Amino acid sequence: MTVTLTHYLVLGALLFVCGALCMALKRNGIGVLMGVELVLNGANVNFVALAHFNPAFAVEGQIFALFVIVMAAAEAAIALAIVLNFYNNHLSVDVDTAEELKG
Amino acid sequence: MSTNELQAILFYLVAAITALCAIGVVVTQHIVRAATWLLFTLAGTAGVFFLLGADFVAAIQILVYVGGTLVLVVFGVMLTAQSPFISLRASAAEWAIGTVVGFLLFGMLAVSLYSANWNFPEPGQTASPKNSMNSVVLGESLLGFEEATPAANMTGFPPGAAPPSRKAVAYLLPFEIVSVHLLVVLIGAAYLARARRRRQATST
Amino acid sequence: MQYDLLIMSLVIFIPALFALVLMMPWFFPKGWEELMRWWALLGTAVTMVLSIVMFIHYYQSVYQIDSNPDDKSTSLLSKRLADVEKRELNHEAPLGNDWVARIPWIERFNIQYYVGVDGISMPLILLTTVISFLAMLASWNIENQVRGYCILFLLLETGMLGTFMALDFFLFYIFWEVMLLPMYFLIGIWGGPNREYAAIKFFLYTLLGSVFILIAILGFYFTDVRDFVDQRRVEQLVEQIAKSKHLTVREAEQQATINTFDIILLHRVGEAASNVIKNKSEHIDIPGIRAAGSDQEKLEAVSKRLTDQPFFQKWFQITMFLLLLVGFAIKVPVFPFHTWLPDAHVEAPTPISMILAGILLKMGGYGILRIAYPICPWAAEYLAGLVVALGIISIVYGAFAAMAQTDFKKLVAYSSISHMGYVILGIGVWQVTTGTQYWSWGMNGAMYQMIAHGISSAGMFFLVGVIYDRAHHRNLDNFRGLYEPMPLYSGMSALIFFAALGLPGLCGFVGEFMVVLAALNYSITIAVLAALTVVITAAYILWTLQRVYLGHNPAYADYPDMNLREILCIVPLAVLAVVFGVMPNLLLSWMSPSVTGLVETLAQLSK
Amino acid sequence: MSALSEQPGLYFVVATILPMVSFLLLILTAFLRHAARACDSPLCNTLYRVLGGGRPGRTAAYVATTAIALSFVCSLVGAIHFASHGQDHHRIEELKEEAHHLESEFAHRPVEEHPKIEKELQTVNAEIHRLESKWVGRIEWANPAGPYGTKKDARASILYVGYRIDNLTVVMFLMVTLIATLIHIFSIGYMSEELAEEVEDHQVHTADGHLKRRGRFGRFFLFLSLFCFSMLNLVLADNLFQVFVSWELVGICSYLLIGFNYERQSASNAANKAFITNRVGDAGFVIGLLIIWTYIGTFNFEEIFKTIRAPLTDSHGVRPLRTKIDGEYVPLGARIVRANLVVEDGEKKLVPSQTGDQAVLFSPKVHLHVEDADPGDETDESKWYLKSFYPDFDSTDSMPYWLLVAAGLGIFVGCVGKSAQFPLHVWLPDAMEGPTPVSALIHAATMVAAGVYLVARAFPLFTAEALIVIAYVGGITLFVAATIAIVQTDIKKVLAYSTVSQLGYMMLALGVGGWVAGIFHLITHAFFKALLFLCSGSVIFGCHHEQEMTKMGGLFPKMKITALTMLVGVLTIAGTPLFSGWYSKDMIVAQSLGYVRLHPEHFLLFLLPVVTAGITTFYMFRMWLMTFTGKPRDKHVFEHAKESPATMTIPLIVLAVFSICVAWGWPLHDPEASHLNKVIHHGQPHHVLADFGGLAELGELEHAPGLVFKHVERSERYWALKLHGLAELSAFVAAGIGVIFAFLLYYQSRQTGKTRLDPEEAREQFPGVYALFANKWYFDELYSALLVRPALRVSQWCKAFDLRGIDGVINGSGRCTVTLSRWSGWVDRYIVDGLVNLIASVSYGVGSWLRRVQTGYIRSYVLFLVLAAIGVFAILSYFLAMAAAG
Repeated sequence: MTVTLTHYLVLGALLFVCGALCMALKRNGIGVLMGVELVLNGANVNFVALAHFNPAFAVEGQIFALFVIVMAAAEAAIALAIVLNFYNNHLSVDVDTAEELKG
Repeated sequence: MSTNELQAILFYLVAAITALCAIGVVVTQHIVRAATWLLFTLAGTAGVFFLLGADFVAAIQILVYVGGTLVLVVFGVMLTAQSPFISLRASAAEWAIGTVVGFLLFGMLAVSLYSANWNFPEPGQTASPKNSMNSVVLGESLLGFEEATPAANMTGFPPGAAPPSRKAVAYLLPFEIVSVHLLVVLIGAAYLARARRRRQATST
Repeated sequence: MQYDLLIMSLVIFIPALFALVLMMPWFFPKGWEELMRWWALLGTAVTMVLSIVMFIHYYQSVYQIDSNPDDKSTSLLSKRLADVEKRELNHEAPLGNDWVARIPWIERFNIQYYVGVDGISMPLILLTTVISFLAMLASWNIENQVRGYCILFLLLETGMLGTFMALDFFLFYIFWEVMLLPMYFLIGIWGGPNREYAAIKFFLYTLLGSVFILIAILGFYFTDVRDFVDQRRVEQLVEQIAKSKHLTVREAEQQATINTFDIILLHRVGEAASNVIKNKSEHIDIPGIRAAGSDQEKLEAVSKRLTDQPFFQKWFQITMFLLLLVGFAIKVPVFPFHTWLPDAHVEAPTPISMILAGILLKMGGYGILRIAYPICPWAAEYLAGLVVALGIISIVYGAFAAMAQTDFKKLVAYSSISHMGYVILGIGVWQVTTGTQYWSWGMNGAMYQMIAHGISSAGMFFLVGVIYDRAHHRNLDNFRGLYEPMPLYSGMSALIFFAALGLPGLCGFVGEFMVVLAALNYSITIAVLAALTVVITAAYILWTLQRVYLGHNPAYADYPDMNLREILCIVPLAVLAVVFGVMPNLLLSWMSPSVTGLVETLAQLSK
Repeated sequence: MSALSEQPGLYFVVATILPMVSFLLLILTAFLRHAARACDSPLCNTLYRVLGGGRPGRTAAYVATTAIALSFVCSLVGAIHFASHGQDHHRIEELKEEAHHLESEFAHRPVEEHPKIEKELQTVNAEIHRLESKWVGRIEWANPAGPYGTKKDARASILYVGYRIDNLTVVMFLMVTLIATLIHIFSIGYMSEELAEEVEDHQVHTADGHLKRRGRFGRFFLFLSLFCFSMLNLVLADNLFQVFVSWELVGICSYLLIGFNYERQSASNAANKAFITNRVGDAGFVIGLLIIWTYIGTFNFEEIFKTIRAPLTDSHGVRPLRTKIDGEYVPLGARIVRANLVVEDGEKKLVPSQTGDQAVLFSPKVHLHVEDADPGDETDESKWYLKSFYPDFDSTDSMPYWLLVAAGLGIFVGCVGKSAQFPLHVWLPDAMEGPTPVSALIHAATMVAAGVYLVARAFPLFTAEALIVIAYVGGITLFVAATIAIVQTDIKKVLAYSTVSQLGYMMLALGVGGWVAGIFHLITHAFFKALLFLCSGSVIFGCHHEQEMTKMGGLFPKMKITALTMLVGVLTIAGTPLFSGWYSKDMIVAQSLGYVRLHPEHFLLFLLPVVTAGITTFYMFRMWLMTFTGKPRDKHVFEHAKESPATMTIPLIVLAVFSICVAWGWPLHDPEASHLNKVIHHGQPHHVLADFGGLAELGELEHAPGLVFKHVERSERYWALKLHGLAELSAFVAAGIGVIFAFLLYYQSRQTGKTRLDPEEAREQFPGVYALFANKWYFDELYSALLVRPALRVSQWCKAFDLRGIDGVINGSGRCTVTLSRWSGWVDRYIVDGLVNLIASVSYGVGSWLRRVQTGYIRSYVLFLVLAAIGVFAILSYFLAMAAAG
């Protein structure tokens, strides 16, 4: 029972789905942020798994994962700043109160 | 117990923990708990990286994500953690839709994963310290050393066409740019998130 | 730089340049209306002087017939143009004194900036510049929007001069339209109470005419004229095609077509068309056939081109001729296309009436002479009866309609229709079985009548304007007795009106008499009708004089006579009326060689 | 000066130009004066004052009178030259014969001598040209042929102006300039009222009394000068075109002078009537001109005559042509030849015939070969005649005969208009609105005579048919006008109708072949009619512009000179023996009698002039008696009447003298001996003899060499004298009856104021006839109903047609377009726009329904995103599967 690439990819997909659902179901802004982190992690799992199983991608896979991690950190910082600003403006972190874009 | 088996067991274990924790993040209603579940998910992911022989990435994952990002998230939670917002509940209908959609998406991804034909030049190898991509190799790769570059052709070319053999590429400069970018973003985030005393005064 | 090109272009564009300067507000700030008028007057004066200079040079350099009696062709545009073409092909510098000049403009469509003068256009150009100058002098009492008025006036002059000089259909059409728009605004903005109706009527009528002309122009353009140009040009073209499309010479030859807007070239084609239709191949002397020599295949190709193209068919010639005729007849105007004229005249301000009657109407006659007849000679001969009928109906109808008018300006307008009918009649009397001299009298008479009518009608409209300024009405029944308070004005009016009446010794007589002299050779009935109309003409003109000037009316007893500006305006016209009436040879001596040359060329075709 | 002695014809040209110079001078001054008056500046004011200012001066009169007097002097000098150059004709004949001789030498002499002969021939030809050009000359006026004309002398290619002096010209010049000079002098007196700064016109009434206007002394002489120029130019002309030009110019002068008092409605109406009526005549003139131009190709009189008339002599201008008719030799040349145009074997041929439909045209240079023909052999004499001098006859040119008749009639219509002949006579009596000197000069002596002059000048152009028309028109005119004159009470109108009547005499004379008689009467009439008019002017002037004879009477003691000179005029017109009118009038009557003797069916042509001679005497004496004798009818007029000043009476006396003796010769009683008659006779064209060879008096034939034969002449002379006596007698009797009736009806004894017979009674006896005469035979009413009103109605139709017909169509199509565009607007709004709006509203509905999807909740967006991804995947995979399945 070897662990094949597909296993890892399924894990990544699961994380991705969890992240997406997290974004869709959490009313708390920070929860949404967490969902984003989960999605990114799912992607990272895929990167690294592919880097492992595809020698032509060995270096790039990992490096892209690194990039994603860094970008996620940056994104988290920014998103948190936005959430804090949002909180300052609306006195709430409930994203449902931000409905100015309603058609 | 062969290396493969051990690896499989470890994989299933880590993967199960990660998946469950991720589901926990989704399911839990309390934001602080969700942060805790997330912590374990991220850590699990780092474990998966270890299993895949990507030591350096795993380390960075723990350092940056678990150590940095998550702390940041927790700070955010704490800063906004007033009682009404700790547990904002979604409606049951939302939950129902979310579950269905989640399953659909997962099903779709799963189907596509299984139906895909991963036509790699070499079959996957098991991870071993020998051929793990440790930080030294990765560092050399980043600098673009020829020797560090795996001797394999590039993938993804249409059948019949001869794939060009790959050359070493140095990723150091982008990496540096990304690092500086991170720095800038962090400073920017700090600026954005600073407290404003008089909202009215600025808005008018 | 070619001297003739320079001076001709200057004459055309100087008014436009003056208009351009006038457009710039920093040269002529608001409120400086007087200066604007002077500037516009200067523009017309400069143009007039230049046109006279042009005339003198033209006269000296081209009209050398007296010194060389055997060479009859120097006065003919087509001959001079052939020389120009030859020089172009030999890469020689163009002559500066042949009064034909062309430079390529839009080469893709073979459109050229192509101007020239001869005895037909020269008198009309002089008339244009002189009348424009006098009309500008008469514009001093235009009070509102002087800047716009002057600009449009000058643009109008450019349009008119361009029309008379252009030898390229495209250029001609552009100038034709350039002339139309300012006129529309000049009537529509500065006109009388009913000006919108008149302006739109004028515009639509003339636009309809120009649409007809445009259709004809396009019809001509799609004719392949490769057999009528110098064959070296065709060879060059064939080479080009062969090179660019990788074809053999023989294939390229089949693809080579030359389309043209060149009016004079189309004259040649028209001649050939007439001969083709009449099946007189022995008369067809065209470069294409000459170049083909005895090459049977080439000859067949040429004859195929000459017989298959619509241009060489009867129906096409007739259609095109009718299009052109109607287009130009509207401008003349000829019954039944004339009703825009009275309205336009009544509503237009005085100087614009002068221009309208003095020059614009001549475009129609000029167009028929220069374009319709030479390009469609077969149809012109075939439909000569129609042209003559239009002419005589205009003469009689215009005279009768004039008699019934009570508006002074309308009366003059209808008299214009009657007098311009003589132009059409003179052009139309194509009957050369007994020799060309009678038709030549008619054609020359038509030209002379155009000039004479330009002088007399401009004068008449000016005189009506003078009295309108004082009395503020034009109702003939309400005048009477202007002779006593305004003797100078009345004397001048009598002179100009007698000129219009065709009194010997004044310009109107010469043209009319020449035309009538030609008429009997065409048809006795027509001649008798034309002769009898002099009675009607005398009746309405004398009746008008009686109603306006004779008698006694205390209401007008303290009217001032003409002021200095008005005197300056009318005296040149009066002097011209007398001079051209007493010495017709003054004009005929350099005008008739071109006109008679045209007659001879066309007459060749009906033999 | 040397040019004048080389070409004495130029004297007449100078005489013509002098009045023009005067005209130009006067008009320039007038223009400058008015221009200076119009603009207000010190310089202009000074100029205005220098040029005469507001008050008219006499200068204009002096300038004009000097000019016309100089013209008279020039004409006189020219006439003396002309008289002394009579031998030129002989010399030319000699030279021509010499030239012919030289030409024949070429054949006989050897070739080397040819240059010498040629040189001689050139000298002879140059001499001929010099002699011929003494009295002729021309310049190009309009030449449209330019260098393209095949030949300079090709027909109908150039219009010339020129002059040609012959006897007729000279006589006319002398007459016109002399009378014009006298009338100018008379006018200085007559028009002196116009010298005032303000003139009162009694005939125009305004709100505040009579009209007051500026004096117009200068303007009168301005117009007179222009008139003199035009009239002299008319006489001078050597071609019809120039005649036509002058014709119109005299017409316009007449118009301007009739309308001199243009404030009067009657004056301006009369001016218009005169010009328009003349224009009717001119239209006919133009038609005649056109026919001549088109078929003959020249306007020159000589060339026209040479073309339409068979040559008089052979190619060398020497040998006369003749043939035998009724056993007698008569001249054959100079006749109009008729023929039929026959096509034989595709070739056109002319076959001579007395009734042919073609008139044969001869080129000016005809080669005659009389020798080839034998007069005796040919039965068809006219054919022989043609063949005799023109072997190429078959190929010669021709024109339709009826067009030749029409051309002559066209020209004659012009003359009818100008000479106020029936039916265009209506304008002349109205023209009396002009000042009396104008009536004398233009409407009696000169301009109206121009019609007669032209008929005489263009005589060879008239065919027999045209001539009979001319004769009848003259006959009708003279009778009709005389009958109207009987009942006129305006002194000038009597004279006007008398003028019309006398002009009718002249026309009649010309029509029956009395060329000499017509011109003779033209000259004498000019003098006595000018005299009569000036006398009436003197009377009118003396009576303060009273023209009604019913207010005059008994003026003899007050104005003796006027009365006596007028009596001279009356006696002259009445045909008193030894007065000039007697010679000319009797000659006309004799001429018509001669004609009637040959053509009895035209007896009216004799009857009318004889009867009218009586009527003429009657109304002339009536006029004189009513004016000068009896009791004054109007005290007011009588008291103010006075004799006119010397400037007016002197011309009267001079004219009276001329009226009596202008026709005298020696012996006095013989009209043939009259010097004037002889001079006119010299000028008679040969064609008159050719046409009326059996009638004309062939007196002075030695000046027309080789023309006619003595025995013909003798017989004619015999007949003429015999008839003359008869005619004289009948005319004398008629005149006598007229005089008796006039005295019976109008001589009032000074004491009782009663006449022997009461004119009122006579009037009541014939009411219908009186009404007819008094209403001028209803001509004005007839024309108004037949011509004027229909013309106005047609013009109204034209106007209405323009407004309703053409503009109706235009505006109607405009309205149609507007309606159409309304429809299309409706279609646009409700169908096209409706469709568009429907689509828009549907999409709006869909959108507003869909906008609910845009919840604004980030979370739902994520869900949608995911769903969309799934959907896209599903679709893609479906299609990929399809593709894979093929």
